[in-house]
Amino acid sequence: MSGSLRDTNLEGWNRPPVIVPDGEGELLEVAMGPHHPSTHGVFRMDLALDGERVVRLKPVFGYLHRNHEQIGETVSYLAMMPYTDRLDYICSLTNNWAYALAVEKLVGQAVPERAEYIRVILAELTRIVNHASAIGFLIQEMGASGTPLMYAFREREKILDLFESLTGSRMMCNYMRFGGCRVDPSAAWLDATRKVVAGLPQFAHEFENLLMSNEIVMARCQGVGKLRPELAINAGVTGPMLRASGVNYDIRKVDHYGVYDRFKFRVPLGDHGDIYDRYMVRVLEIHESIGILEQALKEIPGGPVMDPKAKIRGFRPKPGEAYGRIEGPKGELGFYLISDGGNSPYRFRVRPPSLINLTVLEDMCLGHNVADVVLIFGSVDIVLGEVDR
Amino acid sequence: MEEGLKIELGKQGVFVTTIEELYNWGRKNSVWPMQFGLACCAIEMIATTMARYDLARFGAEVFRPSPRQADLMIISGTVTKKMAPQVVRLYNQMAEPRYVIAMGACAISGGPFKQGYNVLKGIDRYIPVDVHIPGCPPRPEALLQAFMTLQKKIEEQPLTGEGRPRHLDAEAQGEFPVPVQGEHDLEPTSNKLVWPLPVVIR
Amino acid sequence: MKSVEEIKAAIEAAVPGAGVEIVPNPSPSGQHSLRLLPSHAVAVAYFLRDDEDLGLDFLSNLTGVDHLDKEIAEKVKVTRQVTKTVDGVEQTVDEVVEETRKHMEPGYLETVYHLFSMAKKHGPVVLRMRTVNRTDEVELPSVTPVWRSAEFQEREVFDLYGVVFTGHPDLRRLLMWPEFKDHPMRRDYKEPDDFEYEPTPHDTVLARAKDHKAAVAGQEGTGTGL
Amino acid sequence: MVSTLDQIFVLLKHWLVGLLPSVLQPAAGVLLSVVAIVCVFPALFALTVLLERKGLGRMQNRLGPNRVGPFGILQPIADAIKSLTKEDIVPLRADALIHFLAPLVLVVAVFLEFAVVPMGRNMVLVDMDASLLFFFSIGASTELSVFMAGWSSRNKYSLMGAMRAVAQMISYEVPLLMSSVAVVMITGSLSLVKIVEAQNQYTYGLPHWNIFTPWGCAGFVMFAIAATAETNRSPFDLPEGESELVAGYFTEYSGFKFALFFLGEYLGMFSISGLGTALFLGGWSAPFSFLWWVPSWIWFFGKVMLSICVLIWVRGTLPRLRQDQLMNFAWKFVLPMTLLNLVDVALWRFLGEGWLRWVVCSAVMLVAYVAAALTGLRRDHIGPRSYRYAE
Repeated sequence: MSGSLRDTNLEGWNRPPVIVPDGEGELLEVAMGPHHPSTHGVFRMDLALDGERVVRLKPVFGYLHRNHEQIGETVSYLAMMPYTDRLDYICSLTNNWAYALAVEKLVGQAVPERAEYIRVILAELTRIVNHASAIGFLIQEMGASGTPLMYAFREREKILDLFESLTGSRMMCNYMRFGGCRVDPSAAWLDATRKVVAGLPQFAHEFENLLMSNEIVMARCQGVGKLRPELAINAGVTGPMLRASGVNYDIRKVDHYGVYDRFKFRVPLGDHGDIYDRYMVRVLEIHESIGILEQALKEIPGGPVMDPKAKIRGFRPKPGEAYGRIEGPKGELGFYLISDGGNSPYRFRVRPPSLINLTVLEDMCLGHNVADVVLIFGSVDIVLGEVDR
Repeated sequence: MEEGLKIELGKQGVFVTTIEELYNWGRKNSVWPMQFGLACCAIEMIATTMARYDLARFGAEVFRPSPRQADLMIISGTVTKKMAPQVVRLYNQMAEPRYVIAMGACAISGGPFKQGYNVLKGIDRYIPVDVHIPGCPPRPEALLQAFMTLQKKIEEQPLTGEGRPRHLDAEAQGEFPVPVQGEHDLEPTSNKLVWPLPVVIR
Repeated sequence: MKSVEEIKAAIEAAVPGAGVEIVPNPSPSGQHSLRLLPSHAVAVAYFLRDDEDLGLDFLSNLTGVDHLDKEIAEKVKVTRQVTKTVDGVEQTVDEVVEETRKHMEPGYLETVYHLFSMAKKHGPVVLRMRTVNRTDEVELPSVTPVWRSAEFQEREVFDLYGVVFTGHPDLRRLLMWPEFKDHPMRRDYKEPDDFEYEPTPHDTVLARAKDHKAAVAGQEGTGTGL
Repeated sequence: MVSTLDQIFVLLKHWLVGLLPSVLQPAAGVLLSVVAIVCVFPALFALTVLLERKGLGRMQNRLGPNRVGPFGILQPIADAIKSLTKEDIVPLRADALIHFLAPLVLVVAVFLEFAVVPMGRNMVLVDMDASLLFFFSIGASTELSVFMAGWSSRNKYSLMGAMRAVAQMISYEVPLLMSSVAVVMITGSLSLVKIVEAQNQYTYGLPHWNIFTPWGCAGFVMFAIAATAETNRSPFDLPEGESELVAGYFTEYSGFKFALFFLGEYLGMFSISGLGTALFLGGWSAPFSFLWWVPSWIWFFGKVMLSICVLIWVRGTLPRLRQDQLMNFAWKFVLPMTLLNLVDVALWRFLGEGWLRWVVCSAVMLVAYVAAALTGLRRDHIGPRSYRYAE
């Protein structure tokens, strides 16, 4: 565990380094975004370039600021659930879970065992979808004409079919409820899921091979965009990006939320904290997720999926507050709720992993090439809906 | 064009009509979208180009990142007030003939985020939209349907007279005013020429 | 993991005059919080991060909360001297009268911090801080030098709530455009009149549409309708 | 009969020219060849674009264009109609003249390259003694056009794309030349026609193509790498790297001018494939002596299309390199290897006929490449990694 803060005595140790440009010429100032092929949406970086080297980088946010927090304070608790789908629109089900968890903490609501298993299954499927498309996008950004992305989306479609047959929607599932899940999956659905999960290891190995044996991928990713563990912790970086820097912190293991303590799985850690480690950690996490899925699908108990005592109509929590968090595919996704006894929260706050992981973007990019900036940015794995909310 | 009219025109000059058909056929079958994603719908847009749905069948997989070379702008997602000037600017940068598909509820009207202070209530306030697709997000099939609708629309466009495409109309507006981000809101809040306030009689 | 009371004691031992106050949380989550004085907050933050036992090296969440000016009506028992005629004789008698008094409790902006420890794997420890009022004295010390993760979140709170963080290296608006003047997450923020036709308006939308109609009629007198 | 078929285009040309008065005949002959080139290669371009889109589609588990005409064959025509009629935008601040000239310079230069490429027996527009030199000197002007495009657009992405392109193309011009010089050393002529004829011999029915020698094989690989970089194809497509520079040097081009750039890029691929074919793959000669009866031009175009297919395949699979890696690769690997190739060729000639030169030359190349691969990877600390787990 390298979480020590050994150089904290130095003033400004956690600030971005200062890069002095060579020569005397003018710096080329480029606004990368908000419309740029590889900013994953409408993100903007104001770069100052010395030749191709990045001397200054200022991220500009807000191009997709959709006022989730304000809407959360005006609509009822339940009506906010579909909005959480649209936060991180690649993994809507983990967002559902995080929000449901926060509300359940706020009101002290228990969840039936079967519902917990279903949540785990759906969350791990979502994690696979997210990681696979993240890797696909990486190689797309390296200029491989989208072939790996096609293969990632091929698996994604299989999983989305499962989501659709269970929840009725491909992307915006709106599935979890306070105290359980909306519908009970049929045995046929579970069988279909088992079949899809049985095909996943082959796909994961395919992606692992792609990263492990391609010299160009290795040459471009290894040693680029390094992040020190001390800085990663101090900057609040979470998720695969943190673990690639070698910090063992997985909220599934730390908080034991849901029924994660019943499953055997390991947390892969990287030693270098560069782009390559971030992607390899994701690939290895896909393997672990498949393991969790196999266990969960084997052990899933019967019973109700909704706590019969759960209140649905006229849901008014007592005054108080709660912060609930889960290990989303991108990092720690938290919801902070203050209730004043009304039917909508007094304060609704999303702790977005994507935004906070971007804190260190400048530190990682300075001194590298423009081409590296695209990859480093991609390796943070963000979704703009969550960054700007 | 209907058959009888075609024969009638053929007596006067069959050449014009064939040019029109050939031209529209060319435009229709080579609509290159701009590589431009805004929000959730962008993921479905990507899914549409992927193996299962394959937009490439219509000759439209050439996603050009530069607006100069693109024919179609798919507004795939929520347009915020911070982003709206950039969207209009991108539209201005596109070369004629250009088309716009408003994909999803947000692009049409602000969708579920309509009540938000930073959400533009429909991109058709500033630029003309050719096809609207409802849905949140629309399925890839819906985007394909919209695409085919657009193709039909292009095919049926006469090159002269009323209803001719904007780029063949010398008086039509070519550049659309880019809204300015003011102290409280966008200024102006809509382009009156494109989006007149609806008059509803009750 | 120490309890909130123990943390309070530890802080007070380490930072004299810190003035920590426990804010109880009645909900089942039981996440009680500690209110810090802005003047000592940064010292406390350094202590919490670097302390051996606590080791709260991870600031997970930082957010603002807006509390409006509240009109508090309370019933007060007041003793008054009343002149009464008792048995034909005028006497001055003390009488207890119940009376509702109203006073304005000034609103304030609050920031909330959720701290965890990655090294010790415990948390959350919740901290809060208050500004003096909502209008002019809205300064709070920045914790960005202590935890880098506060950098963007403080900018966001500055943008949406208008809390000015002193000592922040680069305090600009995060989400809204730089020309924007308001703080939209404040509870008294009024949106610009951004009319949108709806076929079936109801509740607040209807009210807003009516406002809009009145405003437009006053300006132009044209028949733009609902 | 066989030789008639082989020479059908030559005979056709002579017949057509013979119809004219003798004063006009030389000029008409040249003009006819030019027209043929100007018609054939753009048609081939259309076919290749379709092949690329369908081929990439197949690699990616999808169908590719299939709605326009049977199997989508008319897709390029629709694209052409659209591109030619699309509005042409010249940015307000751009240098209008140079902005206009850049695509023209590219296309003209690329067409000129075809003048010296032998496309079949007796099928070459100009059979000059220094045709290889001519090819490279004309090829250098494509760099000029790219730079003109990037500079005149007044767009930052265009400028960066142009600077990348110039650096890359100049760097790879050197190994391209060096690997060709090896062939010149063996043949003793700069004329592409003579180079092809020298390879059109057979031993035991197998051809004397340069690629089937140790130095030729290595030289061909180096030539292929340099040629890919020279034509800005993936994995060396940095000047137009979509994910970084939007569209590189032609970001600001629309409509017809963009179509010209597109055309120029593909014609460049054809011409450089034609050169590679002539230098290493025996030009128009048949791969086996018993196939002598197949017309020579079929072999030439077959080989060119085969190399184009390989380029498409590479594009569909490989990600691109970074600028500094690209430069390192050119100057620290490709160039030394082509220089070594020259030494190897010299050895090959010096040792004369016999098995000894096969053994010696193969050993030299093998040792060099293995050593380079090992040291190169070790120096950069690049390789697969192992990962640890926390329970």
